[in-house]
Amino acid sequence: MNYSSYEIMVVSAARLLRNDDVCFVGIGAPSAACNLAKLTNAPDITLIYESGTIGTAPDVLPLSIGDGELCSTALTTVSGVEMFNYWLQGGRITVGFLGAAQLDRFGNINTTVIGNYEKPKVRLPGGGGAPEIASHSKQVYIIMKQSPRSFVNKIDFFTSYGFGNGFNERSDKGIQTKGPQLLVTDMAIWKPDPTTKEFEVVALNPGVTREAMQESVGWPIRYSVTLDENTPPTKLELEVLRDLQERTRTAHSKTRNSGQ
Amino acid sequence: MNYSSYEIMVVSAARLLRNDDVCFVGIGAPSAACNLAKLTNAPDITLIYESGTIGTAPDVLPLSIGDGELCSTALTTVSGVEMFNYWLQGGRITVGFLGAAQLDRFGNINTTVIGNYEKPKVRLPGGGGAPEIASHSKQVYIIMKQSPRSFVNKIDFFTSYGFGNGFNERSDKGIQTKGPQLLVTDMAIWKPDPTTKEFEVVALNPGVTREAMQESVGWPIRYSVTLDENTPPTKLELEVLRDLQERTRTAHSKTRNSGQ
Amino acid sequence: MSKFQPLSTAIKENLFSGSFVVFEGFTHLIPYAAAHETIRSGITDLTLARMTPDVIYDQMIGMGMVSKLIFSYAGNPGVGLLRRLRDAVENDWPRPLVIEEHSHAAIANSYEAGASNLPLAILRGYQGAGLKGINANIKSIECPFTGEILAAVPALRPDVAVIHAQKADSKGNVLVEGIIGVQKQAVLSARKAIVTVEEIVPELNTHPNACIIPSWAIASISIVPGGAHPSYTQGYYERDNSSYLEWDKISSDRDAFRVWMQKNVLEQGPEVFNQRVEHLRD
Amino acid sequence: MSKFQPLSTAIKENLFSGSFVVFEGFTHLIPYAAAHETIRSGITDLTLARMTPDVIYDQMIGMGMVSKLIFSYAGNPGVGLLRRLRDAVENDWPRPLVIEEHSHAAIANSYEAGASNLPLAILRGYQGAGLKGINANIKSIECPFTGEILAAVPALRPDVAVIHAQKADSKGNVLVEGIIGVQKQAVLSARKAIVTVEEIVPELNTHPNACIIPSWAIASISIVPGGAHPSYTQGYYERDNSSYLEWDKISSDRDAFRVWMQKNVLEQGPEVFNQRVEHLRD
Repeated sequence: MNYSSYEIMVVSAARLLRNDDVCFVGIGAPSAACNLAKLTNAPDITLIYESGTIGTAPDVLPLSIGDGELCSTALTTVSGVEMFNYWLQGGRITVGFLGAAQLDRFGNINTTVIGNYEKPKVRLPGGGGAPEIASHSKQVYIIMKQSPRSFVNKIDFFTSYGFGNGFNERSDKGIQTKGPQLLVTDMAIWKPDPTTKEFEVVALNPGVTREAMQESVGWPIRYSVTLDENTPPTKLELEVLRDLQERTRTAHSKTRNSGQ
Repeated sequence: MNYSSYEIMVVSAARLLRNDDVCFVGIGAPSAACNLAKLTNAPDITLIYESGTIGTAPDVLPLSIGDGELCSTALTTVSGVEMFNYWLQGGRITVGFLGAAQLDRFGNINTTVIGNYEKPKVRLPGGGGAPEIASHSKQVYIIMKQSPRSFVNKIDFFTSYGFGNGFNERSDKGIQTKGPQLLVTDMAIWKPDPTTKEFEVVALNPGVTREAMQESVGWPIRYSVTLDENTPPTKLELEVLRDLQERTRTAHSKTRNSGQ
Repeated sequence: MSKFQPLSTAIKENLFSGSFVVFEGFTHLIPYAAAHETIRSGITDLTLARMTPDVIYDQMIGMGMVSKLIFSYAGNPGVGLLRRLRDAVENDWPRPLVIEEHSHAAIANSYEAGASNLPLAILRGYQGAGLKGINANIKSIECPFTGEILAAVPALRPDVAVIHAQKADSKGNVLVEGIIGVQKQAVLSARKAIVTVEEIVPELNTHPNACIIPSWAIASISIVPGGAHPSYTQGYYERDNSSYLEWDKISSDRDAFRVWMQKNVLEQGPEVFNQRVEHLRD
Repeated sequence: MSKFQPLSTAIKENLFSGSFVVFEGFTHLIPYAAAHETIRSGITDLTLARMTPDVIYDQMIGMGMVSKLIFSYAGNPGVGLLRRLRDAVENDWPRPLVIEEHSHAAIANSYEAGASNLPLAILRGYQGAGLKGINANIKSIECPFTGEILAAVPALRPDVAVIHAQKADSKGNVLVEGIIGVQKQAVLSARKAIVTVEEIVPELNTHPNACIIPSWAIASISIVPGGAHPSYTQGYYERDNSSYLEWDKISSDRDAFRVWMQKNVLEQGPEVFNQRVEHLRD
């Protein structure tokens, strides 16, 4: 079956989730991956959205972090204070998902500004929950498309800390969680080198060349000595994902014709 | 109508409560006074028990601070953390009620130990919510029977702070609330002198002599220059109070014949 | 106590130029009607705070009413960036905007500290993060038991908190349910609270541990059905996603923005919200 | 995951001599059955904490199982003093008891700090109060914004938290409702949580913002109808006040205490609680 680079990205992330994971889910690809996992390989996975909804099982993908669907399918919905204190800082999250406007090779993330903080070229939304998702989740998974604008040699602002300059800098700062352990893109799967903490490619998606990879990344890419080819999405995975997306489109198109 | 010294104590306290008061209520006489007020002169008064029940209107007096009746008649019931942080420390309580094992002339309270802390003669229950009720309620009202054992010249332990050694000691400590503003006993009504902060008698209950007063109090009593006689309970006040207590007796006697 | 007031009265009597105001709501129950009434009131130089400044703050910033913004995530929820906010930060249009930026965890805790009448909140936050370096209001304390250095942020104590909720009972006690965000904390952190509700009911009749704000902690309540549109009110109407998508276009152009605000906000009143949600009711 | 276990297994697999354990509940939902099972298990040298140590802690202290108690109010609720605790503190009988004493506000915040994985809690507490002078675990911090000195207390991080709740669903998610005290905080502050419930239901079917503890935050659940007797379980049975009054007499004499414990605790099992509440059911 044919599949898009977005589909293999979502499927690859979903496969790595487990029944006993407690995921702090962001909107977009992380949400698609987590809900796909719930519908396939990890039916008992716990999904938490930072709007306070714990144990959600939305029938369609949410448009925002706080859709009503998330609350009505949740086990319980708690206040923002409780969410960040008891559940995130409390160390209950096994996997926190993050995206980025800019990402560097050590998993440091910028979603704050392009350019100078005081006089930015582009003012981005800011960190939101991310600075503490990055430090309190037991592991961080990053899902994002590769591009030279976003996979950069040096990020403009440290919104969320990954491994800093690598090696033991993270643990030396007293951060006790593992940090970014997985980077899933539209082209490859990356994991940090155990020593240097630099992301290296552990699997290339079928048909992706090293040349194409380097064109989309702003630093010299390292490849694992055990480099693999990523397994394409199965028919079942694709069907479930496409069903989910179709249901989502249908549901959300209902509210598209208002006139304010 | 005849009345007991307990009844005039409860009635006197109830009279001083107002519709816009938000009371942090303790079990026993404070609970009787607050609920009497709600049934007579202050129907819109807000009663809060430290078990987390906000806006209660129990039909019978609770046996404990956390009776089911308090919850089922409450506007809402919150966690212990929220109760102490948002509602008490948050400055939302207008009147906090306190009782004491020992009380001194400056409204300092001991409910911790009789004797030495390390090797006490009597180990009392301790402060519970009282240390912060004393400092965070806008005013503190104390209701208790006079006796030489409890109205002492020097308390054995400062469980809850009133005015310390008097004068401006309280405000000098940075405590911004008014502290003990009223002491209602089975014999008299006391208020702090505006300057020295020593409790002085502002009204004697009918029939109470200065001699009897002094026998029940361990320090030389001061009387207000405008000393009054307290107004006896009205027929209505007594009827409502006795009804409430009768309802309470009936309700609680139901659960008295269990065999564990 | 006249808790129940027309929205215009509630805003006029409580919000003033120079006020520190928070309009809270986390994607759900955004107090649009109250924000629009504030825009119509003509006040200016507001300091605003919110975890998730979204379209209403974009609108107020674009209208030049805001001098300072305290926030943690400024986005059009599910859509993208806030273009009026960008224009203010990047180009000082229509006026410069001072920003004080935090993380969600810090702002949530700042409200909690305010509600608890504490001067500060502490959290294990901002570890390795850049905000620590550029926000002077992110300081630290040392734990006297473990020696650990923790982040400290000042409590938020706004003059006024504004929220939208499902309903009030006849005495003015308010029920908020579903995604409750930091609304209770925001209300209790503020000197005064203004609440808009979908309806008044005789009794709230809900769960003993539901999120209820007692009447005596609220300054003013206004009945504004649909008052959260185009966000949603759980149990009443759905989110109007098309409006969020449209906002991305409207807000991308200064003139289009002003024309739209004139027609849809300045020349309207709170009563229009009921019509706007008609097709979105469950 | 075998969350559902007989109570004896739950206690045996999770509580050990020397453990730091909290049995929480604020007058409501006191985990009597679990405490009695703990007494039967024969473990000792426990450190216990609780806002309101009541009859169950009096019983454990009288049985000599407790080496240290952290608390804020030690009383027989609505009745008076705890006589076994008094005997331990005043006369070292049956063994000396180390006490660490706080206020309610401090203990509540200590649990919250534990649940939030912070090393300390801060509060404006103990102002002018004597506990500050005798408890080395009451320290202070200076607010870096205002200079105010605030009280600081260490987080509570027990090995095990034990609570009683109304019900669990078939997956092991637990609903606590009514007077909820600090149960959620206690559970989340602990490394492991043991819960006894009145019943298992297919679905909890409750309010979106009810106090629910997810299955994955709980180590073990046991079905013990009546397990809170003689305290009460809202919606199931009333408080058995006579038992509290009787306890005042039983506990006033060392021999009477031991005889009563032998007969009513050591020679019984969790199944006896269902009979004890029969006449108290709504």
